Amino acid sequence: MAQEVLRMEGITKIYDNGFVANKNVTFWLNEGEILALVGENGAGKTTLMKVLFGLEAPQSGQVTMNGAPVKILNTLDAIGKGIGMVHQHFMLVPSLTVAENVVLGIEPMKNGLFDFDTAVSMTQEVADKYNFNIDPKMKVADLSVGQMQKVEIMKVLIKGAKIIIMDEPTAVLTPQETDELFEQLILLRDSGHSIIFISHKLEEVKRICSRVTVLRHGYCLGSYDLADMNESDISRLMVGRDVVLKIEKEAPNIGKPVVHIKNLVKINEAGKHVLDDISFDIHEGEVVGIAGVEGNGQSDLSDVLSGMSGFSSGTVEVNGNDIKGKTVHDIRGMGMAYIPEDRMEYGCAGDMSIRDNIMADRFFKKEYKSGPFMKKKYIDDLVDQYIKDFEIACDDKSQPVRMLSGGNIQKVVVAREFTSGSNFILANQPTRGIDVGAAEMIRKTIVKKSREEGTATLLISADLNEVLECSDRLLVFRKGKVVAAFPKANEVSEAELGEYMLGLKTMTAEEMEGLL
Amino acid sequence: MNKTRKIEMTVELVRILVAVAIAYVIALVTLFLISDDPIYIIQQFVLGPFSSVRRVGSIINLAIPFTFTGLCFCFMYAVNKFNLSGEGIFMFSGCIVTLVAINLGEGLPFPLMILVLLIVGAVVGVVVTAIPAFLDAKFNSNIVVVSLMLNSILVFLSIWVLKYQMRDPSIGSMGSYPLPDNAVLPNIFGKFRIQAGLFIAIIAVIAVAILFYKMVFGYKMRVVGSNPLFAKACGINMVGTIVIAQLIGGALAGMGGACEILGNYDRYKWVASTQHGFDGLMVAVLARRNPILVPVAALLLAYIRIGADVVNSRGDIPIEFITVIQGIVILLVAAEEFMGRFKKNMIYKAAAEGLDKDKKEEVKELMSEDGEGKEQ
Amino acid sequence: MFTLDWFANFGFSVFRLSTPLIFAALAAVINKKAGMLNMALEGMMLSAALGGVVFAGATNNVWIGLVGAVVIGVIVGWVIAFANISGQTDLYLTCIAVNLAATGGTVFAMFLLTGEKATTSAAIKAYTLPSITIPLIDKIPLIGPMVSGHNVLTYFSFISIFLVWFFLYKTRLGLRMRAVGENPQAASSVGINVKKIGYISFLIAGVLCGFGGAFMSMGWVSFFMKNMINGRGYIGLSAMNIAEGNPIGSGIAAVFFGFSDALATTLKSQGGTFPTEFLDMIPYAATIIALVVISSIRMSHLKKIQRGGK
Amino acid sequence: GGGGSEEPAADNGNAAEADGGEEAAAGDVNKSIAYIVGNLGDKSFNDSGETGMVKLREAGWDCKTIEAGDETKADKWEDTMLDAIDEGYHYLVASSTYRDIMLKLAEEYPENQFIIFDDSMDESEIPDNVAFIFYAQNEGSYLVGQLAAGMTESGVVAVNVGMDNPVISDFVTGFINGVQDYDPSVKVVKAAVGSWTEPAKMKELCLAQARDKKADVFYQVAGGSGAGLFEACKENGTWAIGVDSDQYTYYKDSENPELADVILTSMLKNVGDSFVAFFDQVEAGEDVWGKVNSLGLTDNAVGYVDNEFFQENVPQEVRDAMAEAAEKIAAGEIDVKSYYDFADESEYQALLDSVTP
Ligand SMILES: Nc1ncnc2c1ncn2[C@@H]1O[C@H](COP(=O)(O)OP(=O)(O)OP(=O)(O)O)[C@@H](O)[C@H]1O
Ligand SMILES: Nc1ncnc2c1ncn2[C@@H]1O[C@H](COP(=O)(O)OP(=O)(O)OP(=O)(O)O)[C@@H](O)[C@H]1O
Ligand SMILES: [Mg+2]
Ligand SMILES: [Mg+2]
Repeated sequence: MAQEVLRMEGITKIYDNGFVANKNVTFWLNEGEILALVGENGAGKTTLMKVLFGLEAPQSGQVTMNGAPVKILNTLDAIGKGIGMVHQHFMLVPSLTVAENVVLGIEPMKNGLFDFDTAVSMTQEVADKYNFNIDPKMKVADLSVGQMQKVEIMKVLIKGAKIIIMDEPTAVLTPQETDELFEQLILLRDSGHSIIFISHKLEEVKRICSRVTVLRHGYCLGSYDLADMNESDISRLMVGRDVVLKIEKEAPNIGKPVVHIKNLVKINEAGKHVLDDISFDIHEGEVVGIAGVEGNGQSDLSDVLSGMSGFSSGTVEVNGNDIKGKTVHDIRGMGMAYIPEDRMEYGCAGDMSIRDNIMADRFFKKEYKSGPFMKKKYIDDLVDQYIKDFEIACDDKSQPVRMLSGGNIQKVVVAREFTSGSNFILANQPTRGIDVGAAEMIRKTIVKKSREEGTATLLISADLNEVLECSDRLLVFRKGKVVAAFPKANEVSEAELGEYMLGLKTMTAEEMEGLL
Repeated sequence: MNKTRKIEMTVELVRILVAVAIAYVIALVTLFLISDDPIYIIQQFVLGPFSSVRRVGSIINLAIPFTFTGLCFCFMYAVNKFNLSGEGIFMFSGCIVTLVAINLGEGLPFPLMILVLLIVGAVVGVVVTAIPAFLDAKFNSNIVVVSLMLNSILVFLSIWVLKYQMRDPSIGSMGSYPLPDNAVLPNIFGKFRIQAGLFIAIIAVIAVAILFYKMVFGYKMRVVGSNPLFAKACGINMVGTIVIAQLIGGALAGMGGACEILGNYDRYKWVASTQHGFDGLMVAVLARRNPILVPVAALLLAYIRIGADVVNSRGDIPIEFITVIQGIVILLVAAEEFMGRFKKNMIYKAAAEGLDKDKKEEVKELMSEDGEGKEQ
Repeated sequence: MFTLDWFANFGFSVFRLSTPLIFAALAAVINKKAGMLNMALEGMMLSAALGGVVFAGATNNVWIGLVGAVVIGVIVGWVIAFANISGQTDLYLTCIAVNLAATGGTVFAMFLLTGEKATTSAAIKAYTLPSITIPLIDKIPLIGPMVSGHNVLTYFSFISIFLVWFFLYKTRLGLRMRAVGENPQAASSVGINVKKIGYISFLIAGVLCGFGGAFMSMGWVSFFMKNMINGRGYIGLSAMNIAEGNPIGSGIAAVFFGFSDALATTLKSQGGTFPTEFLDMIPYAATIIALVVISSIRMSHLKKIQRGGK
Repeated sequence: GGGGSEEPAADNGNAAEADGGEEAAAGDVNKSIAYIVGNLGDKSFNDSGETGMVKLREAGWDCKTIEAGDETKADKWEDTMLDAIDEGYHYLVASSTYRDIMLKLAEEYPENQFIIFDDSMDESEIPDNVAFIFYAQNEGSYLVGQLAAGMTESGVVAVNVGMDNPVISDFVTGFINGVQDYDPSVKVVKAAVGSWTEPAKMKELCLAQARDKKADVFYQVAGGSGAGLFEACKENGTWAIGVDSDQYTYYKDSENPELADVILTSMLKNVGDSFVAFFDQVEAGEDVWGKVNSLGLTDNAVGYVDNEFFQENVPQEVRDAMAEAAEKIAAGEIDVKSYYDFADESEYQALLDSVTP
């Protein structure tokens, strides 16, 4: 049996609001293994890792490393003990250079001053060693998301971590980039590093991990050898029931165009063409998927369509109305519903109740108010109904949204947008980082709405499996342009899609004729 | 969760009491060093405000301006804009209200006159707040800086108006012509000598509370303040909401200035800022930005101030000492972390108890579902 | 009237008026870079101004007075840091409470020490930090009399602009401070003690305010008077804000306010009956106008880029 | 003068006594005075009143000094005075600033008696339990105006005030009148610092006046800001004139005697002495109530300091001129212009304009 390098025994973590995120969790890691840590949203994975990395103090529990009990009081302790963590959300300082970000905390010094040149060469060294192609002198703000992820990993590697925690590192990567990352993880594993890998993509877990530890509702259900399990076994453990990973859908019943985009150009504040002459339509009853490496214009398209930002030239029409110069309010009035990319930032107000969050896009409508006052009773009943319909797990409708788990917050967002009565749904990363159970429900609803109610849907997602499963028509974005279009999404392979996303292949205008 | 909320509220209350107690202990220790009769001083500080009917009235009287500016800052906090113009407005609106009152003279009958003057005060507030609010919305100019600078400008502008537009040359000190009788808010409740502005303040609190929690605009404002990006994504008119909320806040500060002048003064004579704006900021924070709690916080602050006055007139301690004590009280009451450990431990204990209780059932339940999961 | 001499003299006045504003602006810069808006510069400088006079008077040494001012500035900075960082008190509230407490506290302390309640001008021996004549340069017409012969702190304030810049952009602590200011979670995730950096930024701000306060009571005039900072802290804060926290830009903005103040003083000194109140408004109005002009330039620049920027 | 640090101590002792023996104080109605003052420590007006209280205490009066705070605390002034009345103080003494409240309370408390100093009012309207004390600051200022005009070499003198208000304008009016009567060609620059606590700006202002207008004699009526004027004079080698109390002696006896070496003299406004004199009259049963007790040069309520430094530095002819003017004013031969005689502000403005260099 392999040498055990780390053991967390009986960890209980209670947050300041009284929420118990880890309940007497016991967890161990062997030398030279890649261990998967899985669980639904809010199961407590990140929390457990934060405890390990010294970011949160547990109420009880003991950590042992190489058989000796240790105390990890803060991140400095953790780093000193050879633990590194790649966080679920980027932990970068955008205005600093790559090198400065990478050496932050262990800055090289010369004559008592920060030595930038040495920092650059140190960074270059790590980049060369692990085959990361990145310029250390670039500003982090100018990097693509994939590159940022690499910087995060370099930050951990440069500190010589022996235990590496990776909290959903692949959520923003293309399949090719993921492959690249996995190669490096295997390299690291073989050179004696131990890796904790957190992911909601069970296929990945299956691919590179040898063992899996499952958390649910803060409890640890135990560790299992992956050799004996398939993906649905894992998801059953996580969710407590069988989960359908494939979505059955009938052929779309396509109607008239709802959204019409013609020669759309957007230039951002830095003067870059983030949307470069885009044209396509979205019709009634169909789901159009957009794939692409993050930062290639998908978010900008979603911003333009939702009215969150303006555009430089071209025409965009929603149900026949030009949206040039229109506000979000106007565009919503034309029939748009919008599931934003970052739910905590754009999708909800954390401190407000579920009820208040659901009302946010419609409170001004006649049926919800009498004079300048809100119709409390009417709204309460309605929200109760939505909570039931969308299976939102909560105490009651007046619970602040921030107290819900990630997946349930997303359900609140979805409940609002899907009941807004719109015939165009703009869904940007609707299931990012939420667990299979909730994701399944959301995907099914998207398809159901298009089939039963004839909604036009634009689905932007970094999860290729998702775009492939849900879309009828599929477009690929690269550098602000549409570089490929496929009539039937479920006939495309992930690998082929990846080639277009990375710019290895591009379709000509003729090839895409009639698909836009 | 409800258990947690209960703990939080209890701790909050205990904390305010402990904070005040600590400040008084500090005061006592200091007084032992510098005063001949520290016990007497402390007694005056703590009990003095209640020693006569008139002093109790003074607390309430002083709480009136605090309530207005406190409400003003509730609006600023609600939309997350640190528009500090409430400070300057209070003084300037008092000035303009006096100017209008003098010029209107005895023309209007009493209640109507007051109404007109309150509106004037509110309008002054709206116009003044509009400047930083607009510059912020339009040019993204830092609202804190603009409003602070504006406050300084308003001080000089008020002095100018006083000096050149309404100064009463027949009195030795700097002061405007006296307010006409029909513009004076009378004292009410006999010996309490509370000014009738109290009613206006009460109405303002109720109106603001309804606006915040029952009306569409209040809802809109809370969404915008709670998460502006979310509000934008929902199509809420951000700029409009933010600006209007500030204007309402400004109007309240303006009415506060009007009530203060009409209720407590015979003529306008401010030549320096009253600091009631900053007092209002403190009140809003102490009230946890909740308009319903504003009167309570205003009374607390007024109580401390009146205590200070009593000490000042009764004892041998210079009045400035109290500003230090007051600073300590405010910092302790507002410090989230003060007694935070105590609160957290209570929460942890409650949560851990809950955990122990349902542990067995829950684990059993979980395990039965995953019957086939084999632990290594 | 507008002779070479006049200009030299006016310029001299601008530098002197700018000195406390520069210190305040730089203190605000340090806090801003660590992610905090320090509205308590006023209280910090006021306390330091009294501290300097008291220490100098007690030890009969002006340099110990200067150290005393800095120490008091640092202590007040620490109080703010403690309340805000360790006590989690709202920063705006902390700063306002500290300003209020400093206004009364300085008078109270002065009363305990001297029995006076307005000024130390009679009760404590006055000391002034020396002025420096710069050899050679003082011979140059116009420039000489303008830049030579200033108080040592005036020179130091200008040097401080570069020291602060150097600190922020060339030292490890500066790098960490900027990282903390921009993304505290990121900084803490690599083992940087965010709280400690916050404390350090307030302590450095305390040092700078210490110099600013000392200049007021031991440079410009030679005694302490209640409320003697009179809004200079807020103007320093505005200077920082106009330059968005850039130390060099903040220094320039501070000098601009020094200039508008000198202009107002000159206009006042002409006598006559133009309402003084409007002259008193000049520095404040100039701040607002400068802020608006600069932000609108910034915005129209952005808009131009987005429109297609050909 | 230099006993600044002792005054409050004396106050302390007495205040504690008063609190201890409230009953006694109430019993001895006719001997208890409450002096309501904004803030002590201004080393001029307010403190001068306090010295009067100290003297009265020595004379057996029960005097209590209460600091009521500046104008922004005005909503609490009435309470402060009511507190004093409730505590049994019979006489209330307060300056023009408190006039309205004093008059109002005079009506409500006819048993008590109220003294409003530094102010005047139409005598027919003054209630029987109120007395006004009015100082002819214009007369004192007239004399130092003569001094300034006599001492200037450049032909420009300055009068710098803290903030403008009627009393201050009366100072300025008298000063200008004195300067012009001495030598009509001498010009006067008048400026307001904008604050009573801005010595730094005052210093800057004086330096600018010396630079741009060549002013070389500076008269300050600026409270705390005034010290900045003395510093500027020290730096520039120009002369200064103090106000309210003998500021030469005050600084000469202080820790910073060198600051005194620019102060030729001070225009005196003997508030404290006037209190003593007033209560002497009260004790003597003279008729002081219901009227304005105007105090000028003749009553020694205003004047200037004639000390060694003054004699050393001021030429005989100037001193003679001042003495002569004083006599003439006393004799009624010179009628010093007063701000209170102006019909409106514009007349004052015209006066200022006429002397601006
Ligand atoms: N700072 C916090 N304060 C209070 N509760 C928190 C905090 N952070 C997390 N929680 C709660 O703890 C639970 C577990 O969170 P955690 O981040 O560990 O989940 P996770 O397993 O990482 O979920 P995900 O798959 O979404 O990343 C969440 O449901 C949340 O309600
Ligand atoms: N201060 C807090 N108070 C209460 N709950 C919190 C707090 N901070 C975070 N949470 C909750 O903890 C959960 C876990 O936080 P985390 O940052 O790991 O996001 P997440 O749920 O993992 O999101 P994702 O869907 O991106 O995986 C969040 O869903 C959030 O609701
Ligand atoms: Mg997580
Ligand atoms: Mg997650």
